[in-house]
Amino acid sequence: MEFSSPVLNYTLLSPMLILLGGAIIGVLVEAFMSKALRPFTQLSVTLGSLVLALVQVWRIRNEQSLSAAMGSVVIDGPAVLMQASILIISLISVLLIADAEHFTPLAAALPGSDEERHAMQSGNQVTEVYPLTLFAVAGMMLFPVSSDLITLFVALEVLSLPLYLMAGLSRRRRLASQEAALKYFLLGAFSSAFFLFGAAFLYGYSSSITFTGIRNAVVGGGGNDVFLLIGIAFLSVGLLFKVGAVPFHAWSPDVYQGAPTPVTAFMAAATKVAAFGAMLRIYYTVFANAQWSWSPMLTIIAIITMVFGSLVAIAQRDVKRMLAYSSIAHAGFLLTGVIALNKAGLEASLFYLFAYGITTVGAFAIVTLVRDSAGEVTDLNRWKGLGKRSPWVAIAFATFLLSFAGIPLTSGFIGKFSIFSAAYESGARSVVIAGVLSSAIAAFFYIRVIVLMFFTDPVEDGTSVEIPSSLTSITVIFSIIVTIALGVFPAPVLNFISNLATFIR
Amino acid sequence: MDAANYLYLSALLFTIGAVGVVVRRNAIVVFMCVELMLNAANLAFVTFSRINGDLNGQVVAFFTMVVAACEVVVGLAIIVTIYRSRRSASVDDASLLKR
Amino acid sequence: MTTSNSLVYLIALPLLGATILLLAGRRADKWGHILGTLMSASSFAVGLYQLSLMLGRSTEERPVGQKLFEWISVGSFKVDAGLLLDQLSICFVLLITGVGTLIHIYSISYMSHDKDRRRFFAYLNLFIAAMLLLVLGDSYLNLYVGWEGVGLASYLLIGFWNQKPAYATASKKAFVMNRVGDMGLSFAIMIAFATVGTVSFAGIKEQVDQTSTGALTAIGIMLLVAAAGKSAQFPLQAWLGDAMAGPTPVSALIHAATMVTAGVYLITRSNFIFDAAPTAQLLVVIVGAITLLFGALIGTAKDDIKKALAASTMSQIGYMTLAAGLGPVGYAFAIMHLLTHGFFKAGMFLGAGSVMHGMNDQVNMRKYGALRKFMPITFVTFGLGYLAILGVPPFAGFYSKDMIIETAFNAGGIKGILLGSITLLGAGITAFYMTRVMILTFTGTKRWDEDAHPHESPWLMWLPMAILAIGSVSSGFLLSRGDALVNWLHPLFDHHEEHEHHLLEPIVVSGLALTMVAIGVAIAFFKYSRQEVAAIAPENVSVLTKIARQDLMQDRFNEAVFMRPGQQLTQVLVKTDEAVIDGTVRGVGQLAMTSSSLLRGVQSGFVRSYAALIFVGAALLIAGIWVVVQ
Amino acid sequence: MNSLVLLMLLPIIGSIAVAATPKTKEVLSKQVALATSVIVAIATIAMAMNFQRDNVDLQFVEKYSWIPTFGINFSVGVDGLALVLILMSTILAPIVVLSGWNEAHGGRWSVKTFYILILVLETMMIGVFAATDVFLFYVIFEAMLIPVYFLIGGYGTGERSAAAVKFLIYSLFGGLLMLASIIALYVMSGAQGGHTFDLQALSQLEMSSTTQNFLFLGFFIAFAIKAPLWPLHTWLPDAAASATPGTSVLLLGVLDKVGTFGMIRYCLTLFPEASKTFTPLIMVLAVISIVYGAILAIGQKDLKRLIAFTSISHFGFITMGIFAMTSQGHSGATLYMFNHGFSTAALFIVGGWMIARRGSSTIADFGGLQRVTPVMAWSFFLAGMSSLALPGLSSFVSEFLVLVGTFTRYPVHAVIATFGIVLAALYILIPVQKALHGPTTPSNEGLSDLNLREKVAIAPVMAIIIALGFYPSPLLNVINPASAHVIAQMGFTDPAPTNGDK
Amino acid sequence: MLDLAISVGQTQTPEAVLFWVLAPLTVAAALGMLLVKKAVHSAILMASVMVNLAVFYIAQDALFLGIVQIVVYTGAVMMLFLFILMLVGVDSSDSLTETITGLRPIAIVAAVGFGGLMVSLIGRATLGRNAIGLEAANSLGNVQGIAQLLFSRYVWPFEVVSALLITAALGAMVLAHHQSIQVRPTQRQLSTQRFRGKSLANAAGLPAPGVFARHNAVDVPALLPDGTPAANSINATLQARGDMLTSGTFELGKVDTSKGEEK
Repeated sequence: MEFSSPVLNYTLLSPMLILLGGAIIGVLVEAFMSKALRPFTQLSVTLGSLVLALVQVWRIRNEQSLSAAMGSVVIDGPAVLMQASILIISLISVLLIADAEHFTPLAAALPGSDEERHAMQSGNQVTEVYPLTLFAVAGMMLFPVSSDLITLFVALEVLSLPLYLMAGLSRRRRLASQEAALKYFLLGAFSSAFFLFGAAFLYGYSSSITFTGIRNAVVGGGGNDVFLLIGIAFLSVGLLFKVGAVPFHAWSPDVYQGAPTPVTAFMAAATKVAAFGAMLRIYYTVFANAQWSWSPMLTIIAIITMVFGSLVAIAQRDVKRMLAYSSIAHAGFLLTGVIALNKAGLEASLFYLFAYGITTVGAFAIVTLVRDSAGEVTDLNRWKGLGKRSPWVAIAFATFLLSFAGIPLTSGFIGKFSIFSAAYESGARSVVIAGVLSSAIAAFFYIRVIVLMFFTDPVEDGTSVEIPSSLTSITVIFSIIVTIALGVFPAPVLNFISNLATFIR
Repeated sequence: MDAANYLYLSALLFTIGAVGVVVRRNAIVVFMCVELMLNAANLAFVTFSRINGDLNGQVVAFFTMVVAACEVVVGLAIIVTIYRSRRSASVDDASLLKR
Repeated sequence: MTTSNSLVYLIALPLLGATILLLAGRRADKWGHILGTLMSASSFAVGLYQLSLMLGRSTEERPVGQKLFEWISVGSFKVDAGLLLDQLSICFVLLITGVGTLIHIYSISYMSHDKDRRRFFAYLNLFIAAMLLLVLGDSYLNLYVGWEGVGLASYLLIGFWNQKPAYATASKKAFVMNRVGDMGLSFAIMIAFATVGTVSFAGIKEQVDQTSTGALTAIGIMLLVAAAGKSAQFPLQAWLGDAMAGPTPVSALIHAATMVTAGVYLITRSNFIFDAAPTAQLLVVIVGAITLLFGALIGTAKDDIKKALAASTMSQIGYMTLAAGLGPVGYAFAIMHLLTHGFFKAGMFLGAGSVMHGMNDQVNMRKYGALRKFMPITFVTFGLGYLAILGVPPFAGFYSKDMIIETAFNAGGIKGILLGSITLLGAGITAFYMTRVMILTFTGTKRWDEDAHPHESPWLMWLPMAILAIGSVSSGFLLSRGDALVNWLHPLFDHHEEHEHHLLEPIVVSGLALTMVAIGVAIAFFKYSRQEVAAIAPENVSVLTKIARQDLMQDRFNEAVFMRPGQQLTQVLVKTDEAVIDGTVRGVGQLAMTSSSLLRGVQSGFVRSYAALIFVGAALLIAGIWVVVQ
Repeated sequence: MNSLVLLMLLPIIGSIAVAATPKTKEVLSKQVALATSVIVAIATIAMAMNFQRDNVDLQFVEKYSWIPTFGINFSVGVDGLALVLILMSTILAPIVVLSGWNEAHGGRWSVKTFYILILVLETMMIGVFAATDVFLFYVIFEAMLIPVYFLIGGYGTGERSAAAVKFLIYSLFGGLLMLASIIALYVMSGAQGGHTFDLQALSQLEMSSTTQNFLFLGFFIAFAIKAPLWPLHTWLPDAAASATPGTSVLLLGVLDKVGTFGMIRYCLTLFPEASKTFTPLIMVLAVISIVYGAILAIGQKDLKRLIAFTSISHFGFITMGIFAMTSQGHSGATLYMFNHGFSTAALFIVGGWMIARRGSSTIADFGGLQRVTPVMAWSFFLAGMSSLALPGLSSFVSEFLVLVGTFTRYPVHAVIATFGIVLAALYILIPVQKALHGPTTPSNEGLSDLNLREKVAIAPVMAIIIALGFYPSPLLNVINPASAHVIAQMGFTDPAPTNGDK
Repeated sequence: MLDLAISVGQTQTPEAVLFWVLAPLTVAAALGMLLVKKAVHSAILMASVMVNLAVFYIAQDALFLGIVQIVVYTGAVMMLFLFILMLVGVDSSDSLTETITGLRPIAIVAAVGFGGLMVSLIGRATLGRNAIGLEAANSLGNVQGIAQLLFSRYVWPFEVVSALLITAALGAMVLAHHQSIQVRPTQRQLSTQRFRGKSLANAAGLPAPGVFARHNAVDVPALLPDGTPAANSINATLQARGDMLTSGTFELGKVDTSKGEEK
């Protein structure tokens, strides 16, 4: 057997390569640069890589290739859209991460120890988050464009491992943060075991680990489908875990709450895009012909997820937890896009993911602003009267909440509308009805927060709103603009998506 | 010898691993059980590789081992950190975040 | 039909007066009463002018109409704001504006101490306008506007002194009970439109022949309900007694002479319907008969002079209704009695007002006595009215009431005898209670309160009384001379069944009636003139008297049957709305909250239970597959 | 200027101008807001003059592509029905601004914000009636909730935030059901010749009767919540009791009309068959609303709640008129919408002044106002008379048309509904007696009568109430063709006179 | 039943023997992991499972994986586990009683259901093709075959895995590396500091906890000669945590015997 040297299409892979390269530069910076220079350098490197990658994604927007990396990566319209979404979301998330206030100066120090106190006083920063972020982004970029099970699995881990770590780096409430990391890690590993087991059965079923091979096996039939079904089920467990669908959601409230808020923002928004991106690709291309087998499963899960997320969010007393449950509910809504299994569904999902991601980052950006002397204040009771104290921040947060609730003239509405209509078009009426009803439930708690902010008198307890740093302001303002613009004039974005949203197989 | 027997074994090991994650309290043991599940998956891959007559399955298993190794590093680092803060490796003690 | 452009002024003038007086506010306090009176008088003048024009035309051309503008036009429902002045309406126009003007004049003096006199005149003008619209409207819907308009004016005037809660309540009661009647009118209009397709008098009249008796009966009954409400006929009579809360001129104008007779106008106006709907007509008669006695009986027990007169009004309108229910033969007599009654009852009310004026607004007749000497003019004018209502020849009532009694007897058969007897009996009772009023008020001993200084009223007050007294004396004769009114109205009514068979000769009837009157007077005389009258109403009286004093339990009945259950229903519904309907809504919210709290428990904080959740989820998926594969 | 879009832009421009005024100069903000709303009102009237009355087609049509991907257009246009309602909205707006000159002062936020919200709401009010694209309608329908929500919650009294939330949740729930129906329509349109939201095109869709029934319900429930129809009414009393009078006027006068407007424009047009199927049920609900609302109004102790319940009764009449499917009922219902706007406005505005002066909205706290504040008392009385549909005032014409129109097809319903007019007398006269009549209690002794501004504000309302009572033709002439068109499209003709089947 | 018997001759019977001997052992070891109290025992059992699996790999013509499994997985990864176990405390043992209500029954039901159903499903599976065996694929040698795939077809994931490795290293550094933020004083400096201080009271060292007190636990302060407690005899951390007892109860002659050992 002759060894044929591999051919990689570096142009198409360049966005990911840029990120990985940036990450490695970051690691080197960590190793060799003086502490004082690191924060700025790291930020520049990170932003630079992200922007460069984005430019690169833009340049390859019309490319289509199944063999970008020997068949491991597929680049097509949806891939470009997902990668672009991830990059944009990451960019504005990184602006939040740049605020040193959120991260422990020294992760190795015992919480409450002298060492930690000294580290804080010394103005130390864990600048390692930047390369970690870049690694995660690279993983997320790869996840939805993978076209074989190995790459998919590796990408899953590349995006997960940095997140596990980053979840544990919170400056305040260290114990909770470490706990979040532990939970995220253990459950993540647990679910990836399921994922892998499922992959094994798919391999057994199709005798191939490439998507094309599996798809051909699904189309071609032969034998019975037991292995296929097991494979789909377990692979789905892994994917559904990442998107936070019930009953695989349990990690998300705890992790969202415990992790540093910028990390929460990043993972809530970007991970969702990546995971749903991969799901869309897999279900739309690989399993499309086995729709009969997974559609009922996903339907039930989607319904449970929306209802559960919306319902439980009502009783939450912590902003971040509430947003976590809201994100669970949104995972349910997004699943309807997967169930739809038509072009409209794909377009709608892509739009929804982007819009939701931006809004989510914006919402968490606001959370980072509300603080007292001991750091962020996430107890909703202490958000009372925020509208009085700092109306603009409250208005911004209210806008994000209204978008989550799907009120017209916000991006959330267009997203919801398009995704539900796509699902309806495919005949999945039960999901649409459940979606509509749980939207009503969901509206309840979004409105409750608005009431809290605007219609309740402030309590004087030292809660104050930080004047946002210029970076955070950029994030918030950008998110607001996108949220409103996509609600009022979504046509250009929709058109753009519509032109690109076709999977190649 | 029926190759399916390996699959049965794999399924059993996977199940045992999953149960271990649920019932054991020591974080390290829990994590070991996850490793057991990964191993079970690997066994399935190897078995299917043999059934299918191609080596891709073995390559996956190989990747799994690498990935698992990385996971172990990160995981154990996290566990140690927690242990240092709490002087306890029990996952039940880490339950600040709830409801 | 002849058209005229000036009909609208009849209404517009008083309406203008009302508007000016209301909008001008206190600025108009000085001249408001004069303006009001002038407006009413000029309307009267226009009425007279119209009468002269009408007299100058041939019988067929006498009715004149005026279309003001298209009011409502939707699909086939077309109603113009149109006026119609015919032989019937002109009677009313003159009565309303004439008596109205007199009462305006009277009120200038009567209300001179009231700082809200201007407002009073505004209301009076408003009433005149509305009442004129009522009688001039050329369709039921136009009539309806006037109908409710007079209700509003009545409400405002009854409650003129609404700072007294009782008065305010009385006005509200009047309005609500009137609304019950109005509802009847609404029904009538709706049925008319649904069956006939039009709501104008002329339009319906044209199509009566093509319309089923059932429909006409329904319309007729509903019109009767309306009439009962407005004219205080059984069973909607209860408001009239309380309506005496208003200033006395109001009682004279609205609750004696004009508005309360609107029901009779309505029935007469709708003659073409009732003639074609015998059942409805019979009901009219029955209602009239019952009310006639009902009012009379109440009148015997009342010590409040105005309430006694009000009861009498009710009873007299009962006569009119009864007459109107007798069909073509009775309409004219109903109208005649209406006109004569307008004079004498208005006169008597004004007299009562004059008495009250002199007695510090005391209304209890038991506190009067021997006022003859102190108020001679009042005594005379009141006395003339008294004689008129008794039906003593040749006073007005003799002509009108006897005709009704006669016609009642002529209704034929048992019905005739029954009705005749009732009317006769009514005449007797009327004589009794009116005599009682006379005796208690003007003769006997002084039973005054200590601070009472009775005196004759100023000329502005007695002049109208005098004029009305002249009417009480002469109107009957004038109207019946040569069957003037009957002939005047004749073209309006359908006379296809003119087979008069006299059960009793007219002279016999008159004799009987006078006998009954004499008996009534005698009883009253013996009871009140020969014995000392207690200044405080005795308590040890017969059950009947007690019942009569309480208006024959009418309020008790309404209270027990409508008010109490209504209030309870309201309370229950308010609570139900709160507890059940809103409760359900809140319950749903609560359910969401509760289930939310429960489901939160899933998030126990233990990573192992989260893993268990995932594991169970995966197991369920496998179970699902297993089921599928089976 | 015959552009609806420009008309919609005007208030927005005004709101920007208000936003530009300095926070300290509250009066300036008010003046700008007032000027804007007056200009809008005048512009609307001018437009109405150019409306071709006998043309049943949509007029002043404008259409701009909005979201072509979904076939969504920003398309507006009016028929008689919409024109009348827009007219009502824009006339009410300056009145609300003027009458509520000081009502923003008790609010959570600045006076400026209040007027910005009002003006933004005005744009949406015009838009919601003018929209001819279902999606556009829905967007505005939902978006309107937000300013109202803040108006109630931010400037109201009492349990204002709870009431605002209740209002919002109720409305959102209904709106979401409608959204489901809209999605279904959209999908069906895609299957039958291209995605569109054009009302005209959607009304041509073919669908099974089951589908039609479900979709109808989606729309209808949303509208029934909005135009509170029993038993979906419980948000209204709370909202009205908590909102400022001005807000209540816009809420009950305009926003709730969107419900009844929607029934005609969307339920009947899009789902004629389903409308027929559900008519019996809806008629019963309407009758219940009439009687129930009236009885509950009688039982209320709070003035604002009372007015709210009277409105529930009135909305029952409107709904009944719509579904009676006769030209009288339909025109009457439309006219009723207009008239109710003004009579309720009068009640709320004057009631609001009374409450503001007395510092209490409990009816029993008033008494003898007629003596102390005659002009205010008279205004309230007249408003009350309008509410009980006294002939000669505008509501009478509409109420009677509804009753007559209903009677020809549904005599029993009409008869029961007519009992409402007796109840109406009670629910108006009881507060009139308690508040205006009777002895003046010491605490009411010092109340001041209406000032010039207030007189100027209420005068046009009263003028409209009286003028339209006697001369409704200008409006009816505009309404009739539109109503007749709808009735004809539904395949109904007015029942001919039966002559009692002789 | 899955018909996957590999009909490639000789290895068949020996493989079956091997399987039926080792498989029960493997399952037993795996079950043992769940049942033993001490974490370190679990680790040993885990290692044995891994070794058994390596044998199975080799038996299934996956020679390379078998070796890697032993060398890398068992040899390195498991050692890492053990290493950490030592760090955390080799004696640490779990109580096996379940503290979370209802979890155990759920776990058992789920496990039985999951396992049972899986076995049942695998039993039902058919592939519709024959098992092939790896003779052909391994014809150039197992390692060569894998290398071929790894370095051509799967070069991209192979490269990406490096990112994973860097991440792992970086992560471990972040969580474990103590940067020296302040210079620790040397013994000499400390000593000098003691004698140059304001007082020489502590020059000879601090009293140990419990000295002169009736109790010598670490949280009981020593008593000074005058009977007052010496706060500086207690570890600062304990003080900070508020775990220091008031020594009053343990002063000489003042022992409250009724309280006994209670803290």
